[in-house]
Amino acid sequence: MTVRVQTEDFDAGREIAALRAGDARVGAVATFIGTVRDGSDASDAPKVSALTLEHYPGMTEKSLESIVIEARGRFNILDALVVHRVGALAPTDQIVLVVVTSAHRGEAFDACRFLMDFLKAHAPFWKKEATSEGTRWVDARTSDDEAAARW
Amino acid sequence: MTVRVQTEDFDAGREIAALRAGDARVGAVATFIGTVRDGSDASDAPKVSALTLEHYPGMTEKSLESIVIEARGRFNILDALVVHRVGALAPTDQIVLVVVTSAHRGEAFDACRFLMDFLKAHAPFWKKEATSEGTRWVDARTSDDEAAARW
Amino acid sequence: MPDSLTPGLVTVRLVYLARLREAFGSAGESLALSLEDESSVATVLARLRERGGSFALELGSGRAFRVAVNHALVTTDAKLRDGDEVALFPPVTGG
Amino acid sequence: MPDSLTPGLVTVRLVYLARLREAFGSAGESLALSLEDESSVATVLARLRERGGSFALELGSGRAFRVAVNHALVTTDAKLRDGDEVALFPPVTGG
Repeated sequence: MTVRVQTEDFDAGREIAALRAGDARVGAVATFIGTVRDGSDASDAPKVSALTLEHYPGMTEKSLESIVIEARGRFNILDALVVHRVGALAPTDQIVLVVVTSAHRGEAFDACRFLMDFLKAHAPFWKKEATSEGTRWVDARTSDDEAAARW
Repeated sequence: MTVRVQTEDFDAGREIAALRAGDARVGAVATFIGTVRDGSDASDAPKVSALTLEHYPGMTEKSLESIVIEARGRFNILDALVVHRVGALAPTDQIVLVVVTSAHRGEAFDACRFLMDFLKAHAPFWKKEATSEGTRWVDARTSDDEAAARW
Repeated sequence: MPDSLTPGLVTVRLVYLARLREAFGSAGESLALSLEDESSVATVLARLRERGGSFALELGSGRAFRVAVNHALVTTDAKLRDGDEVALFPPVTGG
Repeated sequence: MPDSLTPGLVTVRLVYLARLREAFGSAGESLALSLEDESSVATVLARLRERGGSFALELGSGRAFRVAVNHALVTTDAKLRDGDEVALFPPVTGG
């Protein structure tokens, strides 16, 4: 079980390969990657040109670790990895990676989704968008709290 | 939307990167990889030393394409990829890759899981395991039909 | 409407896959349905079961198998036309 | 049990993050709770609101914000001990 907060990009293929390497108990690997949208398709709002990810150093890793421990308690999984980037990002950049290995797909899917839902609702990250009209802090989505409350 | 049946291994990282390349509408990428378990942790059965994947050429691609079309109709997704290997495999080898891109994570997770559930229940592939005691065709799991019936 | 473009003559291509191919000792064969036969999957299955042996065993009641006609899954009441490809196979186990 | 290892003196480290850091024009500060104060998060919030301006606005009733003490999310009735780190921040938007 590993969590990392980093400014550098991640290589999803390499992370997946490392997490399941040599483990013949693994039959299922569920992966989620969150990426920066420019928002130009979704609304009349001006296009996002850049995104800054701020976090709360010290709390962030603890928060992610406690979410992974919670997932391990709820689901029969073999291993899990969470990588979250911070700092300056651009549209199409990768933001977050969650990888879960398990024997069967149901547990891998459930745990991966649980990790994302809890991360979205509880981990101390904040997004600030830059557009041609200036910068603004992204508002939290009620749907993210609802997604976490489902579990 | 792409489906492929192939004997060669796949590079999940490269496939994910290609599917979302340059598309700033994508905010979520859900990926599933199925891998060969040796079964040594799960039962008293002898350890699986090799797996042969047989399919029904001609029907396989059509079946996968119809499953992808069904997913596209049910979920608000941007793109999807299904790669399934056939032929001789060994424990820890990759069998199947499903990647789905969408604006938001809910649809990506749902579509990815739907694709796997339908592939497991409907796509014409058959596994034959080799152990120290000989070879045997893998029995279909009732849970796979139940998983597909949920949708 | 005729079930076949050549009325009265329906020859189908049978394909056996996976465990059924091994049990039957064959990857497939051509089967001509006679004039008095109804041209349906059920007719094909009845003709195969008449052979006894592994055909009667594997296609017997209570055995799980699937049928596809021209690469689409069907039920046993599906009608057949001349030249159809009829595949018989066990429940699938991919993924 | 005392709420503090140094009875009667509770100094906490406040941390302001994201939109709140910008609104307050500060990344944080030290705050000493006086002897007559109850040492809880609610007390800290009341002291900050008394300043008016962006503190009263951002921490006002009906405004969504979160509080963590020593890196764990808490509710406003959480008690504080000397040296605690109390972070105030908007609802999170990562992932």
